[in-house]
Amino acid sequence: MAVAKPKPDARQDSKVDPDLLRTMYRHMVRARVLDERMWVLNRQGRAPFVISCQGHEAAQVGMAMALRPGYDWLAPYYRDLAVTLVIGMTPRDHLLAVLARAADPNSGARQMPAHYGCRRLNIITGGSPVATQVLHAAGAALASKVRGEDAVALTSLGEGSTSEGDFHEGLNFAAVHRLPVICVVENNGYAISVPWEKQGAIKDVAQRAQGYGMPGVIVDGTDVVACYHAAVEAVARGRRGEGPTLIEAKVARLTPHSSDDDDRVYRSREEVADNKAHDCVARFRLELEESGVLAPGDAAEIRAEAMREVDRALEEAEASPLPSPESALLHVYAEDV
Amino acid sequence: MAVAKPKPDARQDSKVDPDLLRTMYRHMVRARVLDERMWVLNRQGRAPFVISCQGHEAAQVGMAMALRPGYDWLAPYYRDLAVTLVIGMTPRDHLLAVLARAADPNSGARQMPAHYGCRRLNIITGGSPVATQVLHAAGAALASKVRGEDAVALTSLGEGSTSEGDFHEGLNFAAVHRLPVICVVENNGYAISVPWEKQGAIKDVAQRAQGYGMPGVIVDGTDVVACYHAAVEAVARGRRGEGPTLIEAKVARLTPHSSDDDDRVYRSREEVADNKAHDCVARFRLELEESGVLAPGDAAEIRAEAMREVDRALEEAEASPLPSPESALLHVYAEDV
Amino acid sequence: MAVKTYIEAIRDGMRDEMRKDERVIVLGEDVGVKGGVFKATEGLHKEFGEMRVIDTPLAESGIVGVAIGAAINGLRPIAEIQFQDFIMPAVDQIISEAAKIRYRSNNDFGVPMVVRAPFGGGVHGALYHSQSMEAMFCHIPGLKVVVPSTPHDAKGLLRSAIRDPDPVLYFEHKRAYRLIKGEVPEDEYTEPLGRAAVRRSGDDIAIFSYGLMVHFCLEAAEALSRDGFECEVVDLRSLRPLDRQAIVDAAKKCGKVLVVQEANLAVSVASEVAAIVAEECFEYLDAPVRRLGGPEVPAVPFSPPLEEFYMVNPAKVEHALRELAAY
Amino acid sequence: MAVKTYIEAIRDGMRDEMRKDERVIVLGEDVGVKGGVFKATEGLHKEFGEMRVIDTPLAESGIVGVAIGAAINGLRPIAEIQFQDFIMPAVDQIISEAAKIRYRSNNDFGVPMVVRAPFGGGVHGALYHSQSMEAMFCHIPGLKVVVPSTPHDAKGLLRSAIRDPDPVLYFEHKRAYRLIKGEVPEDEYTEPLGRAAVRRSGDDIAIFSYGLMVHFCLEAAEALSRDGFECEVVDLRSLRPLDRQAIVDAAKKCGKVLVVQEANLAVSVASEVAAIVAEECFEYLDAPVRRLGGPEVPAVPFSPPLEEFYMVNPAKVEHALRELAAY
Ligand SMILES: Cc1ncc(C[n+]2csc(CCOP(=O)(O)OP(=O)(O)O)c2C)c(N)n1
Ligand SMILES: Cc1ncc(C[n+]2csc(CCOP(=O)(O)OP(=O)(O)O)c2C)c(N)n1
Ligand SMILES: [Mg+2]
Ligand SMILES: [Mg+2]
Repeated sequence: MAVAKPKPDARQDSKVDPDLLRTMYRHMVRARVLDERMWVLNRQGRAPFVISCQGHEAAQVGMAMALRPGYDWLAPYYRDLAVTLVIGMTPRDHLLAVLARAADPNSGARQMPAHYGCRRLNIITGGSPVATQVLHAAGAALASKVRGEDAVALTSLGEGSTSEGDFHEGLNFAAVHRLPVICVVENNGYAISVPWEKQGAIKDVAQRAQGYGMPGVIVDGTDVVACYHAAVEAVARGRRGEGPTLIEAKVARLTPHSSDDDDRVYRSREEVADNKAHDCVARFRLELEESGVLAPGDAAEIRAEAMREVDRALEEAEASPLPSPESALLHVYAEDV
Repeated sequence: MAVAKPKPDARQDSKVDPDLLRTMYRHMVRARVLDERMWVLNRQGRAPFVISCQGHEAAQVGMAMALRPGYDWLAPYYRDLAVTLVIGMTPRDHLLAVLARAADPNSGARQMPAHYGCRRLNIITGGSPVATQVLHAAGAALASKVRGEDAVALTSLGEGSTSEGDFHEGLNFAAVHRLPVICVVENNGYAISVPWEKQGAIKDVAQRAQGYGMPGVIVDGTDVVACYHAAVEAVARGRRGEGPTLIEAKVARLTPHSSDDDDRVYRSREEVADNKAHDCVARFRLELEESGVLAPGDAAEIRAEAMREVDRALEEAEASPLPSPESALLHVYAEDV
Repeated sequence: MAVKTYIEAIRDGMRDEMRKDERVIVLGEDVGVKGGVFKATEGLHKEFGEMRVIDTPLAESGIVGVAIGAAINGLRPIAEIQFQDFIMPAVDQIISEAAKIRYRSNNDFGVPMVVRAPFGGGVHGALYHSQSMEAMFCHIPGLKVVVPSTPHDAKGLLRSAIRDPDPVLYFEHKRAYRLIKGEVPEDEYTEPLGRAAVRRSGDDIAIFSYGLMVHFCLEAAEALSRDGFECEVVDLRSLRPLDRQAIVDAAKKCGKVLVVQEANLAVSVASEVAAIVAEECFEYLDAPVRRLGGPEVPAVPFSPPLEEFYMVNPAKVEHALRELAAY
Repeated sequence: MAVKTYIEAIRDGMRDEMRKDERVIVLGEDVGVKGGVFKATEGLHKEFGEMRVIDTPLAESGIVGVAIGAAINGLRPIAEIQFQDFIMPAVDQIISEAAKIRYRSNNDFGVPMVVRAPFGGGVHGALYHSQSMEAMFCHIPGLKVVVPSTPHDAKGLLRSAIRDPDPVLYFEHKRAYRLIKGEVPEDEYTEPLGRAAVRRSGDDIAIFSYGLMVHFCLEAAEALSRDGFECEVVDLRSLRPLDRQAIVDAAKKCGKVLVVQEANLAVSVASEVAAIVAEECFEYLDAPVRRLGGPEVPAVPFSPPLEEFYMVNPAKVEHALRELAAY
């Protein structure tokens, strides 16, 4: 159960098909472009609230691509924009939420943006209380197991949220019942303003796995391929009925906690600049261009394509109506129609 | 932070004064005799509820004797009869509770027996919900630290109760703030009927310590001297400001869960017999007689003395009045007098 | 018809539904080999195996949270909380999650889950094995709360709860488990959620109650009947939603109202019933709406004189009725 | 007198008490360097240091449980729950522990702790940053629940809460933080727990409310005053215990009663107020007791048309008052 450090040769020994690499890059760029657009809308006063995946894209895309969309289950958290895009949600879906339109598939604009959910894609609706979803993932995995299916359930949360009792109860239950749960901790070092040192007296979140008897894997969350490999292994383990895995992805939060936060009071500009210098999207682009997976101009075209998609999505979202006031009364119970 | 196995030479390298050994034995016998008497009262229909420390005495006496009564803090659980006796409560105190008399110092007979509490001795009142007391111990330790005192807080619970979120939140808080908390898990292998394998996918409860960044120590909970040494070390660590320690004491539950439980449906008679064969009180008596710490006849006299004390205590408790009905309305708030 | 105890009816209800629908599972502390501390799940582990009757770790938020996830992924979990007193660690999963999942997902997801828990005092259970904590859940939109008072309803309401597409809290009075017996049909009947039942009719005083207290109310009503006062006894059964119509009808018919519950009164089910009557029956009332419940202390104390003082009993109900009758 | 905002008064109250009594500490998520997500604790970390202003791990049961232990060992903790919506994981520590510790120990122990939490909607906070969850705590003997509506009361009631020997839940309306301003005395005044305050006197309709809603009620009362209807506006302030006398006096004086709250009505504070009036003012009432609150849906939805539909506002209060006046 020792914490598995990422193999230095991870990149070499992993023959990843160039098309797959390009797809990964496309997903990361798409998420980044969409996320950036949401901030623009916020600054323009057209979106009251934005919370960002910027800096987490590599981890999110790598993990999500190890899953079978619509078959495996997800209980993500508010930063997982890129996860939802990989699984099949669209920029339009999320811009509908950001603009609080009735057609928002996550919640019909009942929840704040970034509270993801989509029955069709087995993305379990999330609320705001952190860590509760870890138990929902365990329950979903239990149901699959009871039916004899080999679907896995991936849940994610921030490192700060591992301090909650539900994290403990969820991983413990999953371990005792050897459930196919993959718990991804996206460790960006902060819970709003509270640094990791004030959340746990351990160096790595992955160490928490040892209290539950499951592997605790640490990956460089800015390395999409490493994240992908870690998830593929955890998913395979789950499908084989060997139980859950905790994966800690070390990432950087490139923005303040949310559009309501000002991080200047609690972290230095140097730190923020340093994070930006290690931006996972830029890093992956460089790697792909060096290795020739991306030809000159490809990256620019991929970004332009994402821009066009987001532009279209925004137009559609803006043209879409707000919910009617009385609809606030619907769907408290199944019989309310 | 590897789990520290008890040193085989633990007994040798620990020069324990014979008087101290005799005191330990006296405490164990006193608790056992009192506990047995409570079961008699229950069978006679004079005590509606009994929950037992039988099989846990060595762990409880060893741990409690490492503390400074009235200075250090305790947040014990319902099995800790022997702990409370070592710290300064009396058989009379507990028989008043068992017989639901107004003079019960734990709760004025408002709670079931075995819900310990005594302000004078810094034994924090306990309710029935398990594991909540771990947080109270952390809070008490925090207060001592804020005032610059070197008092420690010892809390105990069963292995099953480590599945609760409050266990996680309590140890994590204590570790982050390097609080002088000693958390003793009395692992008797069962949570009522549920065996340890269904509580955790790990061999030893002590492993949970690794998720918090604190030492996780395993001791033979039927070896009072080993428990004493483990606690002395943890207490010293706490007083030095080096933070909390988790101690797992492997014990045997010699009775059913409580007087309401029938354990025949979930554990074999062989297992029960085997546990009785390794009774910690009998074992310690043998050791002390072999090593000459107890002379022939001493043990019998110690038991007789305990019997006399319990007889007296029972007479006094029975002579003591029940609470008046209207007193049920008192002490909801401080101003109710 | 077979005569069953209240707890037998609950056990039968679970067994029947588990035989009929393999999506139904039971999970909780000691529900497996031991069959539960009250034996409510006795025999289920043997018949359905440990895949469907699951001894969980000792963690209530975990039990309910896992049940929610399992329900979302197609099962029909029955989560047992060993004592209602110990539901508190699960309140976040019940109120923040289960109750809000349909609403927050705009009807995309639902949580067909039942949470069973024994409540109530009079069993020497003291502060933490005697509470009646239904009130806080009855405030929460998205939850349904049911409390049966007879073996017939225990089975019929449990069937409906298990088949309901939304989360239902099903609270069982632990003192009724073996005390209350009654006829239970063999057939696959159900009792609807959301409907009260008139247990006795009269037109002098309307009594609203639920759980074990219904039986105390009937006893007291008989005593008054001997003096010619006829009470209507309405068993609320469903505490969320309340059967507003049944409450208003009985209150208007009688003009005098007594609400009886075991729990303390402040901000409780009795408060809501009294408020409904005050709002909707103003012109029909001949006396102030009267509430009878436990005292405003944290819970039922252990020592017999204290417990007796705390508990509502038939004599206290009768006393309250006579005061109302004399008004 | 200095004019302060509601949140400034709260911050000043904490700072003053911390200067006066070194047993007072503050703990919670982001309360330290950041000064809280609403800045309620801004400056405290700098002035009192991290021993007394503690950024805790992200764990609400932990925050409250640690505060209980610290209070038992001589401190006077102020625990901040970042949003009242997130108090749910701490319900077991609040209800099973804090509320019962004095009673269960027969007065041997007490828990002098304050739990502060921002509540209320109208801030685009959606389901989990808008709730008004006071009702469930107001049912619980052993707890005190306070909701200030003015800067003056915010400081005076907070002082009393910090000095109180028992656990006090102190709920702050987050929309009032910067919206509501008022004069706050420089001296060390306190406001008593358990007492309502009459904000406007009249004898046609008695309005009972608390928190931000009190201001909406006053606005609506002015509108009716122009037509010659004078409303008495009673700010409940203390939701547990309720000021029974103040409620009965105003209800008897006016004969018509409207209870206004932001939360949904079922089994709520408004239910209890209505029940008290129905019990004690029967012969004085000229109309049914009326309640106005949020709809029976799980929480405040996000999209502006939905949020607006959900929220109580002065116009809705005025409409309810005119109906009552016309009765
Ligand atoms: C139970 C609960 N408590 C508090 C909050 C408020 N809150 C929202 S996000 C957050 C910090 C989460 O930090 P982390 O888990 O590290 O995730 P990150 O945002 O850094 O990705 C807090 C305290 C909440 N949403 N739920
Ligand atoms: C929160 C909570 N849930 C359930 C219970 C019921 N209960 C009382 S003791 C117990 C088992 C505890 O087992 P363990 O922690 O191993 O302690 P042991 O009794 O074996 O010493 C249970 C489930 C409780 N008291 N509190
Ligand atoms: Mg983080
Ligand atoms: Mg045990």
